Amino acid sequence: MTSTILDRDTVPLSPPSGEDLDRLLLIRHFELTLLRLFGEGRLNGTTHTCLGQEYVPVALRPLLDDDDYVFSNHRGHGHFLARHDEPHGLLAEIMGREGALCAGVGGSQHIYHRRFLSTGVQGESMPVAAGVALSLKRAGDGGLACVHIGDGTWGEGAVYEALNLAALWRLPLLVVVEHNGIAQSTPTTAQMSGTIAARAAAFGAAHHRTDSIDLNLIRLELAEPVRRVREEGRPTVIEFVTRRVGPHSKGDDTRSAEELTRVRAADWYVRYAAAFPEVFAAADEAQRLRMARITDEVAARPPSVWRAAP
Amino acid sequence: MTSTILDRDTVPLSPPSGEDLDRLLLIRHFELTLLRLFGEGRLNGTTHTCLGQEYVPVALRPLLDDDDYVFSNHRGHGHFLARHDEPHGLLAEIMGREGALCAGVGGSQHIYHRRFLSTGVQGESMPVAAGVALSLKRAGDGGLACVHIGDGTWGEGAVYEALNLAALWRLPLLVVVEHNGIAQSTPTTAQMSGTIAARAAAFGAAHHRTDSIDLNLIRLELAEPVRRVREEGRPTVIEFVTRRVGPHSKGDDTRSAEELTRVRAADWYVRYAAAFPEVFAAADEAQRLRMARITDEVAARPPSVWRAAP
Amino acid sequence: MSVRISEGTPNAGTPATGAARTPRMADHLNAALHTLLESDPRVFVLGEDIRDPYGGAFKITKGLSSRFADRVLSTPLSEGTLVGAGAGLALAGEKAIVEIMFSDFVTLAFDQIVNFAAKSTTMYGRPVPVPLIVRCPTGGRRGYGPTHSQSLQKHFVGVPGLSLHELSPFHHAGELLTHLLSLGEPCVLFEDKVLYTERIFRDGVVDDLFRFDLVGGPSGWARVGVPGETRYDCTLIAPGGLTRRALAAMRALLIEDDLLCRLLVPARLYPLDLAPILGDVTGHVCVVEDGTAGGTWGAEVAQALYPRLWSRLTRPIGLVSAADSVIPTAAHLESAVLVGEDTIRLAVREALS
Amino acid sequence: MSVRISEGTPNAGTPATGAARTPRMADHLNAALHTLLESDPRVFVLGEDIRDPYGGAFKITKGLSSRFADRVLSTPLSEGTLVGAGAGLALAGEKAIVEIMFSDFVTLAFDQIVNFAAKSTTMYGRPVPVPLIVRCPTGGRRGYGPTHSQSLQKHFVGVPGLSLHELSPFHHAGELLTHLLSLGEPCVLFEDKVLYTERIFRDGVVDDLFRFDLVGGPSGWARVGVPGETRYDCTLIAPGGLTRRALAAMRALLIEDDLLCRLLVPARLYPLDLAPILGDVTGHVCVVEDGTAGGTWGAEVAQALYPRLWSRLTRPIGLVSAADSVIPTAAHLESAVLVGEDTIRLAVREALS
Ligand SMILES: Cc1ncc(C[n+]2csc(CCOP(=O)(O)OP(=O)(O)O)c2C)c(N)n1
Ligand SMILES: Cc1ncc(C[n+]2csc(CCOP(=O)(O)OP(=O)(O)O)c2C)c(N)n1
Ligand SMILES: [Mg+2]
Ligand SMILES: [Mg+2]
Repeated sequence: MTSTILDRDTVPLSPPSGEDLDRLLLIRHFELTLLRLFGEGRLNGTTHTCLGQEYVPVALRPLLDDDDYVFSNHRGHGHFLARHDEPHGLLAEIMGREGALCAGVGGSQHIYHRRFLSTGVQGESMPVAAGVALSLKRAGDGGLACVHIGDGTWGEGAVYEALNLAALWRLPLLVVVEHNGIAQSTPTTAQMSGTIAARAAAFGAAHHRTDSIDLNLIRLELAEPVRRVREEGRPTVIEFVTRRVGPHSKGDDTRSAEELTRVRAADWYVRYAAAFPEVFAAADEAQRLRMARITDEVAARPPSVWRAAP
Repeated sequence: MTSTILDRDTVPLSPPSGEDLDRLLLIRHFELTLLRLFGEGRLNGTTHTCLGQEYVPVALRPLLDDDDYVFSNHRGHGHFLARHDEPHGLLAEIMGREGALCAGVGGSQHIYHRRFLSTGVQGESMPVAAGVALSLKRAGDGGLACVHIGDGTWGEGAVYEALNLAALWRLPLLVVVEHNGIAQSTPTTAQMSGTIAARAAAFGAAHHRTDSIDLNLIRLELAEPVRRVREEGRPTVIEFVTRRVGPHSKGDDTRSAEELTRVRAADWYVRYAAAFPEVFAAADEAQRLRMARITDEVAARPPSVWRAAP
Repeated sequence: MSVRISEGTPNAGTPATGAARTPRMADHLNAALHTLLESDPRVFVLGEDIRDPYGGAFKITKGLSSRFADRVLSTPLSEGTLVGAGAGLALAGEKAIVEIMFSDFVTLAFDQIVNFAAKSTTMYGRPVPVPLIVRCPTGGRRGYGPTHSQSLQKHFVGVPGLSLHELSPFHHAGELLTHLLSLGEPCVLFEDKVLYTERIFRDGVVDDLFRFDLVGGPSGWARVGVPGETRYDCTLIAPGGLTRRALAAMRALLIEDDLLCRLLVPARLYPLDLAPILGDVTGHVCVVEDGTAGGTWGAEVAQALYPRLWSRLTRPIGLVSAADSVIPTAAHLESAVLVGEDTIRLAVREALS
Repeated sequence: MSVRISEGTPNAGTPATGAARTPRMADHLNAALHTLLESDPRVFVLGEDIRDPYGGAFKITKGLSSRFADRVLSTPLSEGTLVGAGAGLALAGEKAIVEIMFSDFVTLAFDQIVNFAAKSTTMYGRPVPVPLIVRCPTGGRRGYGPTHSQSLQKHFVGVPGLSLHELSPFHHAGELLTHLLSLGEPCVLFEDKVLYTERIFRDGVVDDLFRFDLVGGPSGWARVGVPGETRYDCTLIAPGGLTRRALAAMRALLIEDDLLCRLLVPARLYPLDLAPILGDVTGHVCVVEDGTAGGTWGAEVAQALYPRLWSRLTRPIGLVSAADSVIPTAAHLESAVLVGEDTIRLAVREALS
């Protein structure tokens, strides 16, 4: 099944729940905080923020169960925070402080917490998720394995090998593609021939494309495809047409000013703020403050201890 | 472009040229000889004969130029002999005798001779051929890189990575798929979801499918697609619906008796023999004798010497 | 398709007496897999062409899919993905054994093994169990040519979180597999293809000259020597695939050159556990392996032994490996490149002359 | 987008005088690539995000695509295929330099390198030229975490037909690249990511204490020592990425511990050519590297040195490497695992105490 929803940038947004708005804005302020901390020289290493894409995992939130596995990638803070309201643990992980999710060993890109797992090699999670999905299928409880990948990651052969396997074995694998039109610095047109829809179809996977940023609408659209993943073991690719509003990692955005203006105008943050100015402003301020408190608190902690060091 | 020709097993064959018939039968007898030599314990190692698929490279013969590169795989004797009338050199290679194409180092699966190159790791040639095609494109002489792969080899991610690259860069890459419905022991249905046509399309490659065994007809069908590979840098997948009449390597055929009967009835050898009994019988006998002479001659040679041994 | 298991019933765990004919390694390993799948419903086996009636390129998985249809799965030609899927199964609480048809193709799974399966055990700050065995039919001497004959052990030495093992005719395959799955970390298990066709040893008996015993547990060492002897002119250290060639060399060295050798065969190649055999290393030390020269497993053994044996060593540790060369197809060229019984004998004789 | 090359014009090959500020490695290497592409129309450069204005994750390819648009190509995320395509270019008569964005991902190209590019040079029975350089930005100390910080040199040691190299601040990058492309065999070139930010050395000058010279050609050895001294308490052997840490350790050892060290840095890590420096190895020998413990490059150096130095050695060769561990992200955890100047100093001091 392939369906395409036309561009909705101009369609009015439905009102988000307070919980949804909070989650969206928590992620936004989490990411902004990271960039600020880097700018101040208080973080080392690297990070990839999901600015502009926060709504993707938030939209998926109620569609996923606790027992589902979620595989995330380099741009995974939003994926994590949408699933687990543990910004302290995540920030501590990135800052290498006590209370870190993975003792500071994994850092931004390598998180394993309950059934959430991220890693930094693009495409590598797809075969792993297929294996997990095989186990879930055998358990027969309707669980699924959800993998987040970007458009650029469709360059990796592992994606196709895993899709093939999942379709052959009818595995409950949900591939969520955040198609933001760019991979690091390379536009999708320079790295992907054909379309994601056609690629899914070619491997016998269902495909659903949405360019909505409206959480409620997205959930309506996706409920049925996700149900079929669970109940029919039908591997499915969900393609979000989205935008990366920030740099790839830190300060490495080489897109033109026009391009950035275009991208920023479509930011969910701008559009929700315009559509629901009062509730938005209040929620925004609340999450900004929450994040500021979290940051102060975590920054004051001692360095993490790696108890399981080999 | 995707076009499908319906099954032609019942359509009368057009008369083959004497040269074509000789080449087909040379390959047939070459392969039969190998199986016989193995049976007699006169060959060691392994081999994969192309029994039933000989007509594929013979059909392609006039469509390829001397300056084109041909990448072959484990089942490559026919690919080689269709291009180079050097059965002595190939047999010597497989028997490890003087005059071997590659000093006996490569053996059945690893041949490099002029612009023909085979290797034994499935799918590995696809990226290499893309690189060669990039060089050919830059030279601008209309050369192409042709890669033979089997249906099973579409399990390897390298195939997709290379197709993607070739389509993006508009490389003169011709992928010839010998879809014989099986990979070693596993039927295509158990290892490929979706279709080859859809996979080609998904990567922006043209696709042409033929299930003819009629050399003249195949050439008519393929002339235009091959021209477009050269002139437009249009990566193209040509899918031959074909049949493996022999074992995967030696004596390891686990297909049912019915399946084998069906497959053998469609063998070009049987059908050409029935359609042109006299010329066929004469050519058959001639090539059988030629191959017997070659075998005696090569078998009498001393072991190969590897002058370039490291 | 009936199940053919040469060790009798799949449960047959009791070794035959020394005098009886022991099973061939292929059947022994096959029986071990039958037992494992039967006794542990969490064990999966994945690989190319492993299902019946084919039962795998080397028939090691024969009969398994007929008995355990939903846990023994033939995969497409996707080495990276079949290993990755094994790791996924392992993460999800199952235990996975995956077969790479020819170990040469494990190169296609290098990322999944090194960057995912091995790292996952520690990079999340706490121990994460990944019970996964990557089975790798290995080695030359069958004329399969450059891309189907390699011994790639050395490329996997020193990956944090990964251990390397090799089948030997001394170690019990079933105990080894069970042990590896209990480690909670991915293991690469090399299996010499020629060894498949050879009979295993039992009850401490090798032949008329040599006896063996086992120390250090299921992945420990087999110690082969002449009964009653404790001081040897030379100690050979070699993975299981070398056993027959080493034994033949030892016999010739003893009978024709009057040199007494002992052979030590670890099932676990890495990490090296030298403690159980350190006292058994006497005389000249020579590490023998099938991989090509350079960056060898033997170099790792040697660097671990030098400091420990420093005061005892009278000459440098010897390393015997295949030549620094691709492995040619033709038998006469192949044998010139690979380690044979003569290569070993010559190396020992030269060192001791 | 204007081309920024810090060595002045791309042609600037003449080294600055010792006193002048030398360029940083990133600019030096970038200039070398400019010169190479300009002087040889057969050279291609492929890699992820290497085109302008981005110019590569580490900016090493900056400006190249603006000048040589059809030979400097950004690829999709397909490490295996970009290396394979490089090998294809090389087979077809071109010369290819491919960049793996982080060397950690070279695992995805392991098959193309080991089973195709390297083997093709010999497995067809005659020498087949495959002029291909796989550039690998390598190493930790930048907080990139377990999958972006590794030093995987050891896994490529001992592949027939493959040579391994590493950038150093002593060797001229342009001469090295030209030399590697002339070998006709694939080369993996490791490039320490921190070294990119450091200045190269020229004219034999290291600092106030140390001087260097080069022996053995463009991929030979840099010999660093104190002018006038020929007998050293310790000889350190290390790849280029270790240079600064080794120098700092040597300074502290000299000034605070009164121990005189020399440093030998090969540009070619494998095959090892020890001949040019065998006479320079005095005192305790210690091999230092960034890879994790076990199966190290250092073990290979040691096994090559033991027989050659047997009569001179008074203690076992020392090996210093990172811990047997994934490389954690947090700075305080990372530095506990990696080799630092202190690790080297301590190792030398302990061996000599
Ligand atoms: C195998 C691999 N190759 C390259 C990289 C470096 N890298 C990290 S993110 C990225 C771009 C990914 O693009 P896309 O999949 O579109 O995700 P996005 O960054 O747009 O979210 C690259 C090249 C990597 N992490 N892994
Ligand atoms: C990477 C790799 N995996 C596995 C093999 C072993 N193998 C050789 S041929 C073959 C089946 C190939 O099937 P297909 O591509 O359909 O070609 P066919 O044999 O039918 O001509 C397999 C599994 C191999 N040579 N390379
Ligand atoms: Mg993207
Ligand atoms: Mg096939």
